[in-house]
Amino acid sequence: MHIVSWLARRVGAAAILLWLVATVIFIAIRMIPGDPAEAIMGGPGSQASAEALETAREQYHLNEPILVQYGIYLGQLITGDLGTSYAQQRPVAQIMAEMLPATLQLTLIALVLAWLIAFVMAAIAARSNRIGQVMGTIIEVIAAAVPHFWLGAMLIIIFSTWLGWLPAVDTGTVQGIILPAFTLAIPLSGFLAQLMRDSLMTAVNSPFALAARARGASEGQVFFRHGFRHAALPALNLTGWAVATSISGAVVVEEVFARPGLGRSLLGAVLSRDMPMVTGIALFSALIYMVVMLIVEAVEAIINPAAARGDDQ
Amino acid sequence: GCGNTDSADGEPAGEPQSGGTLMYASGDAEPDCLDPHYGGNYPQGLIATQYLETLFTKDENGETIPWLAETSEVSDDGLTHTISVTDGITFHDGTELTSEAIKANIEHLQDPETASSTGFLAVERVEEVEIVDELTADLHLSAPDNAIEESLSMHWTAIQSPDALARDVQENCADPVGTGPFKVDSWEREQQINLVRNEDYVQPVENDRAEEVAYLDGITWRMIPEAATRYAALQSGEVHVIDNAQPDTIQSAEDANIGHLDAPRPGASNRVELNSSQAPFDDQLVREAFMRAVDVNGGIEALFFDTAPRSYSLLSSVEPLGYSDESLFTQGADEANELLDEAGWTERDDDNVRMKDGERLEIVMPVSTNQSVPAEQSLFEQFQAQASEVGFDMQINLLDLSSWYADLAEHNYDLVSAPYTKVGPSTLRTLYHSDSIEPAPSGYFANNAQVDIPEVDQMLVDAQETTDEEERAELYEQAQQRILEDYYVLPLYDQQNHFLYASDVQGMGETSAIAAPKYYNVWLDQ
Amino acid sequence: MTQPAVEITNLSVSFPGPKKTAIEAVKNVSLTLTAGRVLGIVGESGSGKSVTARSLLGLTGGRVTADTLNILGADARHLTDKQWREIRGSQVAMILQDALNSLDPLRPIHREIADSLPLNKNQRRHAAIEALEQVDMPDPTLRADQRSPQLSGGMRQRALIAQAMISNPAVVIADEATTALDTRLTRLVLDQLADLAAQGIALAMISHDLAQIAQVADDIIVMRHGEIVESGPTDAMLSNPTHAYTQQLLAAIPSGVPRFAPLTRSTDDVASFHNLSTAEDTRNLTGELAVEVTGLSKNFGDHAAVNDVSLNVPKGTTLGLVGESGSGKTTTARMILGLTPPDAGRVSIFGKHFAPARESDRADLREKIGAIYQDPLASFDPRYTVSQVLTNALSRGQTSRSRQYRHRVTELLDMVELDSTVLTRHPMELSGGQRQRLAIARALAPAPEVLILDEPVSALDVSVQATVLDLLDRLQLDTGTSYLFITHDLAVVEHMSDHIAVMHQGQLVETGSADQIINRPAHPYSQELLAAAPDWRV
Amino acid sequence: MKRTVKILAALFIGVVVIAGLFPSLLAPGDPLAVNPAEAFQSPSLHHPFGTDESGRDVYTRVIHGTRDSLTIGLAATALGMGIAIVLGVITAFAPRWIDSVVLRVLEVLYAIPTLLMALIIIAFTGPGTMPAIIAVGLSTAPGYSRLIRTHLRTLVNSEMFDAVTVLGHSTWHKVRNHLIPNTLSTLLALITLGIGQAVIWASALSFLGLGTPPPAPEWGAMLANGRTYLHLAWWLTVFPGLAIVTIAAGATLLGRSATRSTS
Ligand SMILES: Nc1ncnc2c1ncn2[C@@H]1O[C@H](COP(=O)(O)OP(=O)(O)OP(=O)(O)O)[C@@H](O)[C@H]1O
Ligand SMILES: Nc1ncnc2c1ncn2[C@@H]1O[C@H](COP(=O)(O)OP(=O)(O)OP(=O)(O)O)[C@@H](O)[C@H]1O
Ligand SMILES: [Mg+2]
Ligand SMILES: [Mg+2]
Repeated sequence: MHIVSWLARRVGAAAILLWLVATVIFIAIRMIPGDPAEAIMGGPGSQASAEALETAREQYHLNEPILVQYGIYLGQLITGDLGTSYAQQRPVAQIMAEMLPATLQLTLIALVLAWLIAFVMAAIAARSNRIGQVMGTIIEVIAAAVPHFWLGAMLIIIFSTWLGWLPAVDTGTVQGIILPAFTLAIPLSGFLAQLMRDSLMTAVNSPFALAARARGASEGQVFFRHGFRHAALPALNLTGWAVATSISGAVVVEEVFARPGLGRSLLGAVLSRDMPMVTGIALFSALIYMVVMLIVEAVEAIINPAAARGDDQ
Repeated sequence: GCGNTDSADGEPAGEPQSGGTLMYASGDAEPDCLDPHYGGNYPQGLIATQYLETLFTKDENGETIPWLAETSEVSDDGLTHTISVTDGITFHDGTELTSEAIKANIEHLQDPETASSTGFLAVERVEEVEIVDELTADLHLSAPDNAIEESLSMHWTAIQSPDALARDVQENCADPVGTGPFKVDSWEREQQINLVRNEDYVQPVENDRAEEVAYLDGITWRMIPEAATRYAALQSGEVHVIDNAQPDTIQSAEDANIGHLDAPRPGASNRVELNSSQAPFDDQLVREAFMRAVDVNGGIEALFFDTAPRSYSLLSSVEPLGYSDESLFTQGADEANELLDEAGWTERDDDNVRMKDGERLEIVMPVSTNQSVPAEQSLFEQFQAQASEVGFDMQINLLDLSSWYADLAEHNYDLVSAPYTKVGPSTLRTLYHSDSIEPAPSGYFANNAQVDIPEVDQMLVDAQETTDEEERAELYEQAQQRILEDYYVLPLYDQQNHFLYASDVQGMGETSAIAAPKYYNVWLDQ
Repeated sequence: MTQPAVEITNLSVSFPGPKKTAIEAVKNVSLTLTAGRVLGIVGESGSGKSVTARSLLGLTGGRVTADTLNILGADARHLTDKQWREIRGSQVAMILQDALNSLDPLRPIHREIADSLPLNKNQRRHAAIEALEQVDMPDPTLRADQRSPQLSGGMRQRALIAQAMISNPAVVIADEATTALDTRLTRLVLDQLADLAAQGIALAMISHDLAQIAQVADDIIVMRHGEIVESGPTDAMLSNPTHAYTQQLLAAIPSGVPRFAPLTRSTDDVASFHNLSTAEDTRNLTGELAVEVTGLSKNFGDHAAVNDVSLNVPKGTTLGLVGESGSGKTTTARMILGLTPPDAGRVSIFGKHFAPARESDRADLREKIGAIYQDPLASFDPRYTVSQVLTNALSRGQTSRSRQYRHRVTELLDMVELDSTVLTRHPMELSGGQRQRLAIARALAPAPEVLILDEPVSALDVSVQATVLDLLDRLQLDTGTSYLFITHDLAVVEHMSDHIAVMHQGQLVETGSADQIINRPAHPYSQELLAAAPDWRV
Repeated sequence: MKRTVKILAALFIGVVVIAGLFPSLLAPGDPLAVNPAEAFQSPSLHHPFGTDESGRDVYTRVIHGTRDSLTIGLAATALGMGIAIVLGVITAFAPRWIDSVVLRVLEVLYAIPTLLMALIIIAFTGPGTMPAIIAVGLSTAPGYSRLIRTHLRTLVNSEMFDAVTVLGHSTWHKVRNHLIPNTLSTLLALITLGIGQAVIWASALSFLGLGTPPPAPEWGAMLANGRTYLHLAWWLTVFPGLAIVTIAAGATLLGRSATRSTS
């Protein structure tokens, strides 16, 4: 099996998945009781005028038979047309293109941070005694149990209000992203560390680690040559999930730290029932998830080619 | 106009310096459109004050004075208003300000395409604008309107370049073109709006400024909805000015060497209106009972930290014609109980809620989370708890703006707090004339208390049409007195408009007619 | 002779046990390793072989005491960690017990082999490839860049030998270097180890298989419970073992032992079978076919795992099925048991059609056929105790607690010689031999007439294996059960089978009587297989 | 060590259960009673967690909030698990094509992050307690069904199952004796782990103003309320947050030890 056919198969599967997501959303919108045009315009509260509703009907081809609507909808999706946000009166795709970099920057930095924190936590816990291990578990679990919105508030109080070290909002500078990134990273790192520590422990106590010691390797070498890879693998496996969680978290973190981004746009869209925007973001996050999964699989294949070939389920 | 400022450090400001960009953090939702003609809400007015100017404005004493207008005359029958604009003013796009602009702007407001609401109502009585000469235009009215200058002092009717108005609505939204000391440079949606200094600015009225242009290089206008975050940003020096300041932070600002500008909005006071069109508040006794049951003063004291003096008036404290009567609103649970007994709500159910003819004493209050700040929501929660003690079952529905409008439109409310900002006492006609029960095409109606008293209607119309100042004041007072005494409205406090600013911001204090701070004279002490 | 490379006297190693006790894993062990000679260390599982070996590298993790611990002239009792690291790999190399897991599955082989060499990256890779060439690794350049999961067991074992050799150590310790391998590969590896000794390296070889050790070792020490019970030159030890335990070990080797002759001798620890004192075949065979398999085939994807296999098991007899790893033995067994639907072919039990069929159609035939697997633990519900496992089996799943079956449960335990104290324990808490007995007891619950045994003793020690094999023999004599006995161990299959079938790449290459296949194999593959088998008696 | 852990776990469950069922035993006051004169009192003996902006006792509210928060967490988990069990069983046992269809759909749902999905659902239903339960329940279901499916598949394909098949046990007996009991313990652990997360998600919704509305003492709603006064009254933010962390971490630790003891 070759890279090309592998890629083709995966991309194909992802496309099917996206098509399904789009279909589910299409059906869902039409299942809302009442006038779909009104739903698109923000629900009964929006006080949309008769003309506005008619425009919406035109724009979304609601006067056509349902299958024709579906066809048009899919056609637009393929060309990247996600509709127009009624609240902002701009193409959804354009809004998302503007919001994406900020969210991506935040989630990526948070992801890297989470990995680092998790690895350090796991490494310290793995090398300490029983009490240290128990403490490690408790810290990990607590980290994983902290809600973003609370953590964000606490960090603002401590580092911004009390100590005055870091800005409470994103100022476009490096300092500005520190608190949001940590807020997003810490709970995630709790999850990752739990996983990493388990595999790290298994790795440094495994026969191949003993073999390395028997070859004269020092503890440090055992740790970095063997432990790290094995700890990384399950964590990597979770990256798809982690990215998804980070996007969830970004909704809250962007709100607390007043950062622009997809999450905040979504929240605004939900509050104003801006359906085109909501569905656009839903589709988009599914796309991101699938792209991330593709990348993860590729990276996994590099770290562990055998598993990648064998595991097809 | 001018608000009350407590200067940041109390020291006299030094020599003004030019330069620097002011970072502004707003707690309002980001405007959909930077042209305040479109829709017309307060946040739009707040920012438009920086780049648009109005024909009239208010001075420190609350008197209406010309601004872009040079002169203004009313015909004897009150049906023609002649306005001439100041010569030598140019728009940001380089075009000259002429009488053509008056015509273009009023027509723009009246054009359904513009989807104007506030501005539309303000110029409702203008039937036609006739160009007299290059600088002069006649406004022909359908009925006399002594509020027209006040209406034209609001930024929702601000004057924009006719060329710019000719563009597509969305285009104008993103880049409105006015004559103000700043202009819109760029709008990074959901991030910030960048304003830069208008280097060709000429102030239309006499002034003692050495240089005509603003001191600031520009203003960066950001949206930080989280109140705590906004304050933290101010504290840490990332922003210079914040609006919608929380009462508790206003109070602690003094210790933190932070300046405070209190600029109560004109028009209506912040009040709770009781829906008199349906049970149980169709009964004046019940309305009074509710008002006596709740502890407004205690709540305001705890929640607003002395930043919001209690109001006993329908109008803002900045309105000279406001009438207030403290004696009507004393609190007392016993009186409330007596009133309810008298009104026939004598039975009680298992939850201790009063009943009458098998009906429970239920009242519903939809609260808009976009319009009621947290402290206000807490105040209503307190009302809820206090009203329950005398036997009301009060339900609070926290809603987004559109659902809130929907509930009002469907008369699905017994109490509501709806802000209304307008310059001048004619606000009263908008709010309490029975015509305002009739919904506008948009579905919104302003008379939420559903006051329907023919005498009051007459007083309000007469008051707006008379040319006699004294008669006007007299009529407005009578109308207000009647509405208050019949317990349609529970006044709370002025519409809050608090700004906090860092100690390096100098010259804060001037505001426009709608109480929006102006930054023309503001400079940064760098 | 030169001075010994390693000299140890009175070595003891202890580990901290539960409740502040110490576990004495090794007690007063003395041994010497000499250049060019091979020392074999034999003993059952847990006897302390590996710990002894690891103490030569300072890697026991326990408390080590010794009167002498001389490694290449250095007194190793007081070495620092750094000094130890200088010895490890470069002077004393070790091939660890668990070959399949001793290479990091995530790193290329060449790195695992050569990462301790003081060379640059490229040179290290070349050195690794060279070392792989020396151990006859096929296609060393390709293999060097692969990771261990892509290598077969034999390749991994060779990679480990290469790894041990790469720094030209003076001492090599090979711990169970052949456990995971089939006969042919075992032979290959043993030959390579013997080569090392010929090159002048001092070699210690550890195994639980006395037959293998006997092939290469010059001297042997026998360990039990952490102590040396007997030591001496190989020939003397084999021909004239003095200690009862050594005798027992020798007796437990099944190869060449006639059918039904007991492999266990009476000692204090091992259960005795008085009724088995004779090696007499008391069966009366009718020739009726218990299992009849015709033309079974199974493909996984485009890989033919089993291809047109036909075989018969006459009632009361044992058919041994041998073949190297991956030859399709398990797949065949699963098809016979009706667990995997065959692509083609059919299975009959006592003349009645059994597979392929719907489960409900063969429900009554189910009680005639039972099975026992290599890993009994995985086949028990982890929530059940021994008593529940058996009750559940006896009641055909109706209950797992009823007292009604108590009597039968005790009978089954007796039959497999398990003490009734295990009744309340979970399978997890049993020893390997006990687990396998429990598996047998469970399989016997419905009184089956056919047992399919898939590698039932591969995971067991020789002596434990001997008891299980004896048990199976006795059952066959007592109950006339027919066995399909799958194994890769020729000695076991020779001892247990009436007939033997040889499988190779999914096909049955040869079937015949045990005697014929062992002594006169006809098919070249069978010949190759047998030639590789170790036989210490020659 | 093990004993202390068990005692701590029992204590934790005990306090949570009492707080959830009989909050008045721990906090006799009325969580809704306002008293503007006592607003913003910092923690003291009289008000161990201080008072909020309406003079309500935060300790009383946190204790009484256990029921609201936990009920939402439990209900959401129950909903999610219910759906997940049905889907998991379908995918594990139904014919291949049904399995693959359901699996695809699950993958679709799984592809949308939890909170995002909850928000999307709320965009359809509007905010409130019930919508929050539905949103959190629905959005956690895909993850659970995958786990359940894998678990069932592993069980069905295990040697243990083969062994009882060979012994001739009927399908019903296999399901009753082995499948259900072995799945239950896994489910229990999953549910325990899930409740903690569900409480977090639900409180996140309340925090965003989309879940339980005030003045109910739901923790997320209390936090949303308290963050306004972050600079003035830290206790309004700290204590409800600690309650969430305690429940979530406690549930996780319990769930983990449950997983350990079953494997
Ligand atoms: N790190 C350790 N901690 C505690 N006990 C240990 C440790 N390593 C070994 N032991 C114990 O020491 C004893 C001897 O173990 P060892 O590995 O040397 O046995 P072995 O003879 O190699 O057995 P096998 O044939 O199974 O490999 C066993 O009882 C084992 O449980
Ligand atoms: N479920 C399966 N899916 C795909 N391939 C399989 C499956 N089961 C077995 N195989 C393949 O079929 C071939 C025969 O496997 P089988 O397990 O029968 O061999 P075996 O002779 O029992 O080997 P061993 O001695 O290692 O147990 C192997 O190549 C194996 O990889
Ligand atoms: Mg060993
Ligand atoms: Mg097999």
